Amino acid sequence: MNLDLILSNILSPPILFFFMGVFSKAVRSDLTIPQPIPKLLSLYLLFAIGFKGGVELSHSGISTEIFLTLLVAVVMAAVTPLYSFLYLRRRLNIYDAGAVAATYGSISAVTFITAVSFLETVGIEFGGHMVAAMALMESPAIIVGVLLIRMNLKKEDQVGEGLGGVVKEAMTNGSVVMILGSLLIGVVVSEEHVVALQPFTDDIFKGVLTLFLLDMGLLAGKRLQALKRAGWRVVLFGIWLPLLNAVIGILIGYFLGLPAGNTLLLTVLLASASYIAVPAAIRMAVPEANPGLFVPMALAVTFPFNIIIGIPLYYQIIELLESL
Amino acid sequence: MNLDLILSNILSPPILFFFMGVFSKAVRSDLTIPQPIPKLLSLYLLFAIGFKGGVELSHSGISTEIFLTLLVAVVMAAVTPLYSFLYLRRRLNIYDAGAVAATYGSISAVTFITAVSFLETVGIEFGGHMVAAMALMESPAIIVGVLLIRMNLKKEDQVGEGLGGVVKEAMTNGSVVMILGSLLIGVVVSEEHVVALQPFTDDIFKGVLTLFLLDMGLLAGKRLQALKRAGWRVVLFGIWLPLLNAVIGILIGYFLGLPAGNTLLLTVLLASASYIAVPAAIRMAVPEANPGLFVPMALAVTFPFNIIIGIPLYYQIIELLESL
Amino acid sequence: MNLDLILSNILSPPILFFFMGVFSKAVRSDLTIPQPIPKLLSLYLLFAIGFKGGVELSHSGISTEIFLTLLVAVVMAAVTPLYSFLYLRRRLNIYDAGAVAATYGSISAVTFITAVSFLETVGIEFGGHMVAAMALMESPAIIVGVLLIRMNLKKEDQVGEGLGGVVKEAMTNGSVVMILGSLLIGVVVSEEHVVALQPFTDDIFKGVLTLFLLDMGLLAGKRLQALKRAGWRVVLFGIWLPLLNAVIGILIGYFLGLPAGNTLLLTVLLASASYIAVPAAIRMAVPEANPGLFVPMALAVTFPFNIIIGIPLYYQIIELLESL
Amino acid sequence: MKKVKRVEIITGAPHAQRVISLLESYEVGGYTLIHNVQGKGERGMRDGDGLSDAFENVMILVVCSGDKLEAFANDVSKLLKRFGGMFLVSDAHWVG
Amino acid sequence: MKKVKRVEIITGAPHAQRVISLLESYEVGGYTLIHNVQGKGERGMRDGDGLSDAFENVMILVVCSGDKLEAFANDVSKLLKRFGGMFLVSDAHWVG
Amino acid sequence: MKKVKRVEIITGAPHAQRVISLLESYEVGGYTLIHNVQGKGERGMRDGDGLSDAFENVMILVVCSGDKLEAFANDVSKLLKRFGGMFLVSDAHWVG
Ligand SMILES: Nc1ncnc2c1ncn2[C@@H]1O[C@H](COP(=O)(O)O)[C@@H](O)[C@H]1O
Ligand SMILES: Nc1ncnc2c1ncn2[C@@H]1O[C@H](COP(=O)(O)O)[C@@H](O)[C@H]1O
Ligand SMILES: Nc1ncnc2c1ncn2[C@@H]1O[C@H](COP(=O)(O)O)[C@@H](O)[C@H]1O
Ligand code: NA
Ligand code: NA
Ligand code: NA
Repeated sequence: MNLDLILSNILSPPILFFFMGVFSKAVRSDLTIPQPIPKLLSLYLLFAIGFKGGVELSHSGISTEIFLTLLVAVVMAAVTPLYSFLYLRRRLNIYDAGAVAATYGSISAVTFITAVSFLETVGIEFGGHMVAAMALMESPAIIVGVLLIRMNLKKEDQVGEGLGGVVKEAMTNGSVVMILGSLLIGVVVSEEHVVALQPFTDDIFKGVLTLFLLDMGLLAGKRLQALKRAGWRVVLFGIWLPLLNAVIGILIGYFLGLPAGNTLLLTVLLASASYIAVPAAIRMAVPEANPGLFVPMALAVTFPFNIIIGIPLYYQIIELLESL
Repeated sequence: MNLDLILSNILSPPILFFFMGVFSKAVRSDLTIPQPIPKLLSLYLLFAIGFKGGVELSHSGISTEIFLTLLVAVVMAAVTPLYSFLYLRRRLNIYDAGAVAATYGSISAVTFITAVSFLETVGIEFGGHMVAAMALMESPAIIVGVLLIRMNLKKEDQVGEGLGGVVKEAMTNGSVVMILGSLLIGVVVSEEHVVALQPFTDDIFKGVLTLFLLDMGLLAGKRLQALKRAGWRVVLFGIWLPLLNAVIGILIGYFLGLPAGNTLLLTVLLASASYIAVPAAIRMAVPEANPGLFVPMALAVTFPFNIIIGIPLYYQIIELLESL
Repeated sequence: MNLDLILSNILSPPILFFFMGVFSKAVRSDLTIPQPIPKLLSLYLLFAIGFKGGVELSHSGISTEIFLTLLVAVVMAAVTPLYSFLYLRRRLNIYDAGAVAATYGSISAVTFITAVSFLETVGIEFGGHMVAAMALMESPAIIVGVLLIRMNLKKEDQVGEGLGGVVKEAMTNGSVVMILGSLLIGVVVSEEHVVALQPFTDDIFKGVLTLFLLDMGLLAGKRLQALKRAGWRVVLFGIWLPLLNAVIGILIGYFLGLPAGNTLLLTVLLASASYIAVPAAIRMAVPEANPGLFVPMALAVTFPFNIIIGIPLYYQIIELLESL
Repeated sequence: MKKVKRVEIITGAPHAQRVISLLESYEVGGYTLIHNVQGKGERGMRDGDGLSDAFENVMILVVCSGDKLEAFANDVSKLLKRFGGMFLVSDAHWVG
Repeated sequence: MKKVKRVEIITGAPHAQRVISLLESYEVGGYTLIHNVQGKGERGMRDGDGLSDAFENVMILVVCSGDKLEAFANDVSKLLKRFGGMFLVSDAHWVG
Repeated sequence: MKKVKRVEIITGAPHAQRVISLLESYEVGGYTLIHNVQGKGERGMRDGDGLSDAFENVMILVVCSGDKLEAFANDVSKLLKRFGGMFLVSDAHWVG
């Protein structure tokens, strides 16, 4: 395996600005990107990626392959928390185990977008339905995670809030609505409108992603400290679970005969962990869970691992398998 | 009359994202675009539309036709509140009647901008002075509305604040200054500067408008509920007054022999209602008026009506008349 | 000397929008650009200018000329506060004299960026290392200014905070990190990434600068009033010190044989005064200094003077000297 | 001038709506919200960072009579015990 | 430690400047402003939405002597009656 | 319900961290921060404008026992005398 791809990935502006953010926090610079700027950048990214995915989807149409991919994606989002919980249950309390499990079942849109940007750089195509897969994978893990916690609690510890509320919350999550909405709109609009939006949705996309990753670096740098208290076993989970899930993703792609671009994106979805939707939902549904644990794991361990090493590594394995 | 144009308008990204915003609120999604992001988007739109208008104006120069159009625009902005008030006076209290009257005399910049974007899609030109017309129409209605309220109040209910303050406020309103300032600057700068700004003022314009209409949809969706309390008569006023004013606008354009693009924009200005400048000014000058009435009417009835059905409808009538 | 260049500079959109901002405050319009929008615009500008500087630098490589220029820049940033303090010491208290001295030793990134934009308009090249010079000049003056204050205070007035803290603060300042980080990244990334970022870093650059200068105009307009209390001597200092430093910069450029573009940028750096980094640092280190003095001088006197008259004037002198 | 209770509640932003709904069910006369509030308490730092509002607090100010306070105090207290937060009461005068 | 009055005024953002001007005409020693405050009162919800600041509140905190308070209380009260808002006074100690 | 002191400190944003560090060195049980606070005092207007946070205030709310207050009052007071700011104490009840 050659390291060229990993190195060239590290030397791309988004990744370098991520490092710059981490470095800024390390030297205790006062560089910050105050709210709601990160919110604007992430709304833009969801809008652009959703819209472009929709346009692609309208070109490709819906095939059995697409349907299978979506199905597999959703199933994996629901199953990942199960085996994660089995492992974590012995090391953490029920609340934290459920929260971390949900975190890893769900996905990270920015990791996905970084992978898309990687594919564009290496010139590999991908299907617009992968954006739909991403959107569909955000919520199931939250529901499964909360269910796991409830089932494992003693009767007398059961509290508040019906499960219906949690499900509703998870499904109408802002980022889910933003991606699916933009996707649907991308499907229905005519080519001339797509072209008119291109300078906004395509041309400045990489620049916005770069600025956003600077903010992610600042956040990750800040969260790194919280990790020291979590213990190395938990930190390691943030590496090996993504690797395990990546292997599963790659194998699924291989046996379904998916094109390399789609396999990579599916792999990245399985391997990534949520630090936006899940924390928000879990704090609502399970306030007992310690956010000082599941957020830093997703943000300061798994996210950097995936965007720096994971994406090019997964891609090389996929290519290797394809060339067999 | 064919429905094609209306349908193709509905299927444009800005309108679709408006619907998406309304829908998000309907399903109680937590999707929000927090301040000051909408403020940034609207500053950008005013800047771009003002600047482009100025550039157009510097090409066309000032003719009698332009002068007449501006005059008509201002007069209509001052007259619309008069007949609106006459009708509303019997259904609402004086404060609310005056506030709604001012709302409909003034204009909605986003409706105007959506119409410009519509014209660009169908490939019809328009004069830069229409932007000036828009800017000039923002304030007069506010002053007339406040005057109407004062004249209809009994002596002993008269309160506070000289009319001078109201006038000053209305004239130095931030959005008026932004449009007129950008227009003037667009008039004086040389072609090479115009070209240098084009990627910012032109290329990404439609994308920003699309994102902004998503926010408008979220706002409209939220305000829809407030309307239930207002009663159907008032809601209907938010449809038929724009239609009446549209007819007036179309006839004026016809008799002045204005080109189709300019007639459409004039029509849209007459038919649109303010939900930014007027609420701010009225809350200052007439705090007794109920903002739960005049804002939802403009935002959740008239605005969607105009951008979804109005614009293509008015345009078809204008074309029909022209072809006679 | 002809006035054409000054006039054409005044008629460029960024300068005109600056005037518009000042004018808005003069007529007491409520036009505002609320935080963190200005923060976003300035982050963008630092990112873009840093990145582009880095790309240029990677093309040119590091020569003796570049090294000399950086050295001269840093030395001047440290020396300017010395002679400024000598003059100001007789007119202001020690705290204020030190604060103003630091203000004028440090630099204004927006003045620099406006000069870059000016060079692009007149079609003159400049070296990427000038961006590095800018970044290196931000901090030294702060340290020298604080040192001057401490050395001139009587023992018993000495207070708090070790100098180490001040130095650390000055070096890890957010804008310094942003410029230097972006510059370094610009140096290492490959051409294909540079091209992919161009729509973001280059195409919309002038538009963002224009919007940002509107905000600067609003701020300057607001600060103008504070100046009345400061007295004309101090106001004049805000003109003649930049002129003096400009002469020094032009002569340095002449004797080092620097190309016109680089000489202009060096000159502008010497002549400009800080209103972001220095106020923040001085408020931390020397809260006794009156921010109603040093901020308005930099923002409402020196900044407008430089961008309106200074830049084209300095440029003409540089050209004159070159043609000798 | 009327004697009133000045009730200050600080809780995580995701829970604000729950507290408000509870207060409204007791028909309080009004309330005031300050968003983007940060802080530190038993449940650690809430520094406002992050891409959702999960790590932000909200301050809720309710001015009401002592009777009203007694009515809702218990329920609010229970809610905050689970979701975290601070519940402070002081005396004030309503000028009106 | 000096006994002072802690005056809290909440009113719509468009009216804040009026209240402040009034307070300044009474030469209060200082004040503090918190913007983007939301709330509900007699005049319905002010949820901060919208594209102007028309539907937002501002909180104004003035710390002053009882005498000063008595001086401006009446005028501020009148203003708030027309424009809406809350006017709350409590006792505090100024440490300085 | 426990009797507590409600301590409100308003100071310039650049100095907030210093005050907080000081408070933490006294092991206060918690604190709340409100950013982007504007105001006017002895040191003139802080209108929040500008491109750094140099002209903005921060409000720090600390709820603690009277003993704890006495412990840190002197140090905080000294800090604020140099850096500017307001230091206000009132009585309240902690419901919990
Ligand atoms: N002693 C305190 N003084 C001021 N604010 C507090 C205090 N304790 C808690 N808070 C606020 O209440 C929030 C939630 O507290 P907790 O649930 O104890 O973590 C904290 O983030 C603080 O903003
Ligand atoms: N009882 C209350 N408790 C707390 N805040 C209140 C109360 N009543 C009114 N307010 C605040 O004052 C604002 C204006 O009140 P009003 O004029 O009564 O609508 C409201 O939007 C709230 O922010
Ligand atoms: N009398 C007062 N009432 C309310 N806030 C005050 C008062 N005095 C000072 N402040 C606040 O404390 C900050 C710093 O005060 P100073 O150091 O006196 O300028 C001001 O900007 C205000 O926000
Ligand atoms: Na996953
Ligand atoms: Na109208
Ligand atoms: Na300088």
